[in-house]
Amino acid sequence: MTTGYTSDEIMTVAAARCLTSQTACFVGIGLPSTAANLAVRTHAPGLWMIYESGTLGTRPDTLPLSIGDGVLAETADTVVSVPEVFNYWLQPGRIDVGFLGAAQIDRYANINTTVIGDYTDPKVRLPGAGGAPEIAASCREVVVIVRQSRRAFVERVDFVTSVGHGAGPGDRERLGLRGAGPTRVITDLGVLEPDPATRELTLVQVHPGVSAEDARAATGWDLAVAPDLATTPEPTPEELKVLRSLTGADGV
Amino acid sequence: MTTGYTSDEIMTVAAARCLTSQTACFVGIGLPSTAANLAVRTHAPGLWMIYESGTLGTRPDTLPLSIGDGVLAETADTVVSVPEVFNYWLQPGRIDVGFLGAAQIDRYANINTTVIGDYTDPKVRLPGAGGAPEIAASCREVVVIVRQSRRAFVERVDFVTSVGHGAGPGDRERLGLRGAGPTRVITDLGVLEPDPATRELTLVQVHPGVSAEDARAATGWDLAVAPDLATTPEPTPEELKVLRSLTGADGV
Amino acid sequence: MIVPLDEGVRELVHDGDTVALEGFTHLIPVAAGHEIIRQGRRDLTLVRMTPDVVYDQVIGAGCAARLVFSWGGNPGVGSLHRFRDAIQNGWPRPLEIEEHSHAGMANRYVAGASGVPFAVLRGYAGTDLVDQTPTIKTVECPFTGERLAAVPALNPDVTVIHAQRADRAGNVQLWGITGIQKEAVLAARRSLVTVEEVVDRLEPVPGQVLLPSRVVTAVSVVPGGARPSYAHGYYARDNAAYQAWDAVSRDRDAFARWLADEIGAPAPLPGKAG
Amino acid sequence: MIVPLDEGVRELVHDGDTVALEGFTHLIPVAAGHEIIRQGRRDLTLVRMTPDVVYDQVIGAGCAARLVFSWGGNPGVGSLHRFRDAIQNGWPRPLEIEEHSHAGMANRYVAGASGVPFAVLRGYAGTDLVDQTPTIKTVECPFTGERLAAVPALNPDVTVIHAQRADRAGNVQLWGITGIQKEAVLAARRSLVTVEEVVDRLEPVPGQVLLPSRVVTAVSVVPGGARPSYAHGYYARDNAAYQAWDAVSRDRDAFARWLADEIGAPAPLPGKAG
Repeated sequence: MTTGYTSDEIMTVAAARCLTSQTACFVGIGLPSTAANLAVRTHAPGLWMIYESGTLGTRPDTLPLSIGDGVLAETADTVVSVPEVFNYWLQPGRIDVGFLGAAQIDRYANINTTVIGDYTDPKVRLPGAGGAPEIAASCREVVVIVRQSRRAFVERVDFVTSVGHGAGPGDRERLGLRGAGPTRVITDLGVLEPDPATRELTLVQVHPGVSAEDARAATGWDLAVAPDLATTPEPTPEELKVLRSLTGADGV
Repeated sequence: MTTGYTSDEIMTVAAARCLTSQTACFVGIGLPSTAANLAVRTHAPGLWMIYESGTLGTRPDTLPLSIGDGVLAETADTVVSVPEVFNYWLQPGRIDVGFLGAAQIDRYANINTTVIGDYTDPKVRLPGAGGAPEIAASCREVVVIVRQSRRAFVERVDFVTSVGHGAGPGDRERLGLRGAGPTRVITDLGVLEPDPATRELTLVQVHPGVSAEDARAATGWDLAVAPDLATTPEPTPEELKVLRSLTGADGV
Repeated sequence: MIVPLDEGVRELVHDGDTVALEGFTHLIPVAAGHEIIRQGRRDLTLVRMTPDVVYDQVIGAGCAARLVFSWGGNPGVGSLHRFRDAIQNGWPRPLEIEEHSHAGMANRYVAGASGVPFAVLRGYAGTDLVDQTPTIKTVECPFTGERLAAVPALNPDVTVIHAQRADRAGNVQLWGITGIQKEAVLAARRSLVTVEEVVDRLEPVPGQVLLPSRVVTAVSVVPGGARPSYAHGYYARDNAAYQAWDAVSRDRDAFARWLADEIGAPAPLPGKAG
Repeated sequence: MIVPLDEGVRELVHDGDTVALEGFTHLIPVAAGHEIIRQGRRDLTLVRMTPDVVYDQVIGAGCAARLVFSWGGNPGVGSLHRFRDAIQNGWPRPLEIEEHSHAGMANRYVAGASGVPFAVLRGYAGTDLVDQTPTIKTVECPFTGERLAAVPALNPDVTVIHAQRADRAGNVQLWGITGIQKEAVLAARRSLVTVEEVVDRLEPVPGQVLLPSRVVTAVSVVPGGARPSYAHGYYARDNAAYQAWDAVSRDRDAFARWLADEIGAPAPLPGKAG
C-alpha cells in the first residue's frame, strides 16, 4: 500500500470524518455516497444512511453507482416509497446530516445544480434539483462536497437550486428553513465553514501541502481565511485501504 | 329448509341485490357487510369489497364481527394503510357503491350517526361519523340499509353526519359532492328512492306482505309512494340458505 | 430502549399529556391502556380514530379530560357506555370532545407525521361537524380556486401502539391490518411500543410496516398485550370479550368491580371536573 | 387486459398526451419507451421525477414537446446529452420544461392519486425555481398562518411502468425500490404495465406494492423490459450500458445510428417546432 493519496481521496476522507455514528444521513450519489460508505466502515459503524430512493438504514456491501441500486434495497432496514422518504423522513427534520454535491457554490454556500448561464438560454444545462432543495432546507445541517475551482466557487451562483445562507445572516430564518444549512464545505483543497457572524464561507482548514493562497486562487471571491487555520490530519492507512476497496482503486 | 323468512332477512337480500359483479363496494360493518357478503356468494361473485381498515378486494370466508377482523386481511388482494384507503381509493371516486347504515335518516336521505338530541347536551350519544361522511360524498352512489320506524325515519335529522341530498335538488352540486349520493334506501319494509325531480325519498317497492300504509306509518314524514309500487321478489331458497350460513341462523 | 411496561408508561405518559393509543381493530395496545389506569394518570387528552373498549375503560376510570376521535363504539357490538356516561352525564368527570371523520383524522396524523401544520382533503362539506368542530376549516386551491377542507396536524405528546415483534435494537415490525399506526408514531414526540416478542432478527414479512428504532422511544415486551383485540399470526380476536364488555360498561358498579378485579385500580371519584 | 406491447402503446399513448414513464432507477419501462419512439409519437408532454437514458432517447427522437421533471441526468454517469441538445439548441425540436424538486414532484403525484387539486409541502423557499416554474405557489395554513409551498396535482393521461409480475386478471405486483410508481398509476387516467412474467397466483413478497387490476388498463409481457435498468429478483442493473450511453448521446450522428440499429426508427427531423 502506498502512503501517497490523491486530492479526491483526502477530500473524501475529510468528508467521511464529518459523520458520526448514530447520525442519520441523507446521502447523495457520487462523492457523498463514497464518503458516507467510508465513514460507516471506519469510525461511524452506526451511521444510518438514507438514499432518496426510499432505502432507510441501508448498508450496501458495494458502492452503488445510482441512487437506487438493488444493493441499497437488499441491505436496508426498510424500503419506503419516494413520497414517504420526503414527507415522513426528510421534511419533519428527522435527518441529521444532508450530504450534497454542487456544480456552483457561492460565498454564502448557496448551491447551483440547475444551469450555467441564463435559465431560459442556458450555456450548460445541468441535471437540476432532485432532492437537494429540501435536503438543504430540512436536514439539521448540510455538508457539501465539491472540488474547488474558480468555475465552481463563484461570487454569485447563476441559479439558486438549494439555499445555503441566502444573502447572509437571518435569511434562512426569514425563509422559514428549519435546518442550520451548510455547516461545512469539503473540497479537494480544504474545509470551509460559514463565519458564525457573517455566514460567509471561510477557509478553516487546508489539506496537507495546500496553502491558504492555493485555496484563495481557486475561489471566485475574496476568500476569508480563519486566523487559526488548521491542517487536515493525513488519511490513515486504514482509511485509504477501505476507501480504495470501495472505489476499486485498490485493483481488487 | 323453511320458506319463511324474517324482515331482516328480506332487507338483507334486497340490499344484496343492489350489488352487481365487478362493482367496487365500500362496506360498512353490520347489515351492509352481511348484504355484501351475501351478494358475493350469490349473483355477484366479482364484487370487489373494501373495508375501511384498508383491506382491498377482500373475500372473508366467515362474516367479520368488526371492520378489521383478521379474516379480512388474510383474504384481501392487498392491505393498505388507513390514509391510503381514504385518500387513494375513496376520495378520488374509485368506489362504485358505498354501503351505509343510519340511526336517523330524513326525507332527503341525510344521515345521522352522531347524536340524538342536542350535540352539546345529548339525549343519546352515538358512535359518530367514522368513514361515513366521505363515503357519502365520494362513492358514485350510496345504498343505505336501515330498519324503518318513526324513530329512525324523521322529518329532519338531529345532526347531519353524512349528507344525502341536503335540502333538495342542487344541494350536492353546490356543496361540491361528487358522487350521486343515496340512490336507494333498503328497509325491513321496502325500498325508497329519491324522486328524480324533488330528491325526496319515495317508497318505490314493498316487501311481500307489507303495504304502503305500513311503510307510511313507520315514517316520520308524509311519505310519498310511487304510483307503480313494486313488490320485492321473494328471497330464493339459495339466497336464504347462503344468508343463514353467514349469520349462523342455520344453526350450523 | 427495552423496558418493563410499568416503567415505560411512567416515563413516557404524564398527567395532562396528549396521548394516542392507536390500532384499527387489530393490535390495540390494551395492556398499556390498563397500565395508564393503574398508574392513575389524569387530565389526558386521548386521541384515537376508533376509541373502543380500552378507551371506554380509560375514560370510565376518570383519566381523560378530552377525547379527539372519529368513531367511538364497541366494534360489532354497539355503543360505549362509559364514553356515553361521560358525555351525557359528566361521569365520572366531564369529557370534552373534538370530533372528526375518519378521513379527517387520518389526514391529521399524516400531516403530523409529515411535519406540516395542516392537511387538505375533500371532506365534511354540508355536515354538522363543521359547526361543532373548530379544527375543521377550508382552504382555497391556489391553482383551481376550489375550496377544500383543511384540518390541523395531530402531534401527540406520546403515541402508544402494540406490534408483533421488535429486535434488540428497538426496530419494530407489525403486519396484517396496520391502520394508522405508522403515522401515529411518526407524528408523536415520544412513542411506546408493546410487542408480542423480541427477536434477534426481524425476518421480513409480506405487508409489514417497519418502524426504525430512531422513531421508537421505548419497547415493552407484553405477550397478549393486544387482547381482547388480536395480533395477526399470534392470536385471534376475542369477540366474546367485546360482547361481554357491553354488560359491564352499562353499569357504574359493575365497572367499578371490573376496575378493582382486573386492573387493581380504585373506583373513579365522580364529579372531578377538568 | 393482457396485450402485446405494440398494441398497448398504440391504444393507450396518443400524440399530444401527457405521459409518465416512471421508475426510480429500478424497474424503468425502457422497452415501452422504445416502442413509443418506434411508433413515432409526437408532441408528448413527458412527466418523470428522474428522466434518464430512456427519456434522453425519446426526447432525442423528437417525440416530446414538453418535459415535467425534477432531475434529468444519467444516474452515476453525468448529464443527458440529447436532453441538453434539446434545451440548449432546440434539436431536434425545442423542449419546453416545467421544473420542480423531487419533493414537489412526489407530492404532485400524491395529490393526483388522491383526487385533490394540489398538495402542500415545505419546499422551494428561497430557490430560483419559484421564479421559473409557475406551478409553484404558496398557501397559508388556516390554523397557524404559516406559508407553505403548494403544487398542483399531476394527472397524466397515461402512466407506463414496469413490474415484476402480473396475474391473469391483471393485478400487478412489484417490489424492491418501488419509488413513485403506485402514485403515478393511481394519478393517471390510463395505465400500461409491462411485466417480466404473468403468473397464476401472485405469492405475497415482503415489500411488495400490489396494484389491483381495476387501476391497470393494460398489461404487456416484456421480459427484460426494464433493461438496462434492473428488475429486483430477475436481473441486475447494466451499469456499463449507462456508461456507454454517454458517448452515443453526445453525438447526433451516433444517436441517429442508435435509433436505426436499436429501434428501427428513422433519424429525427430537426427544426420541427412544438
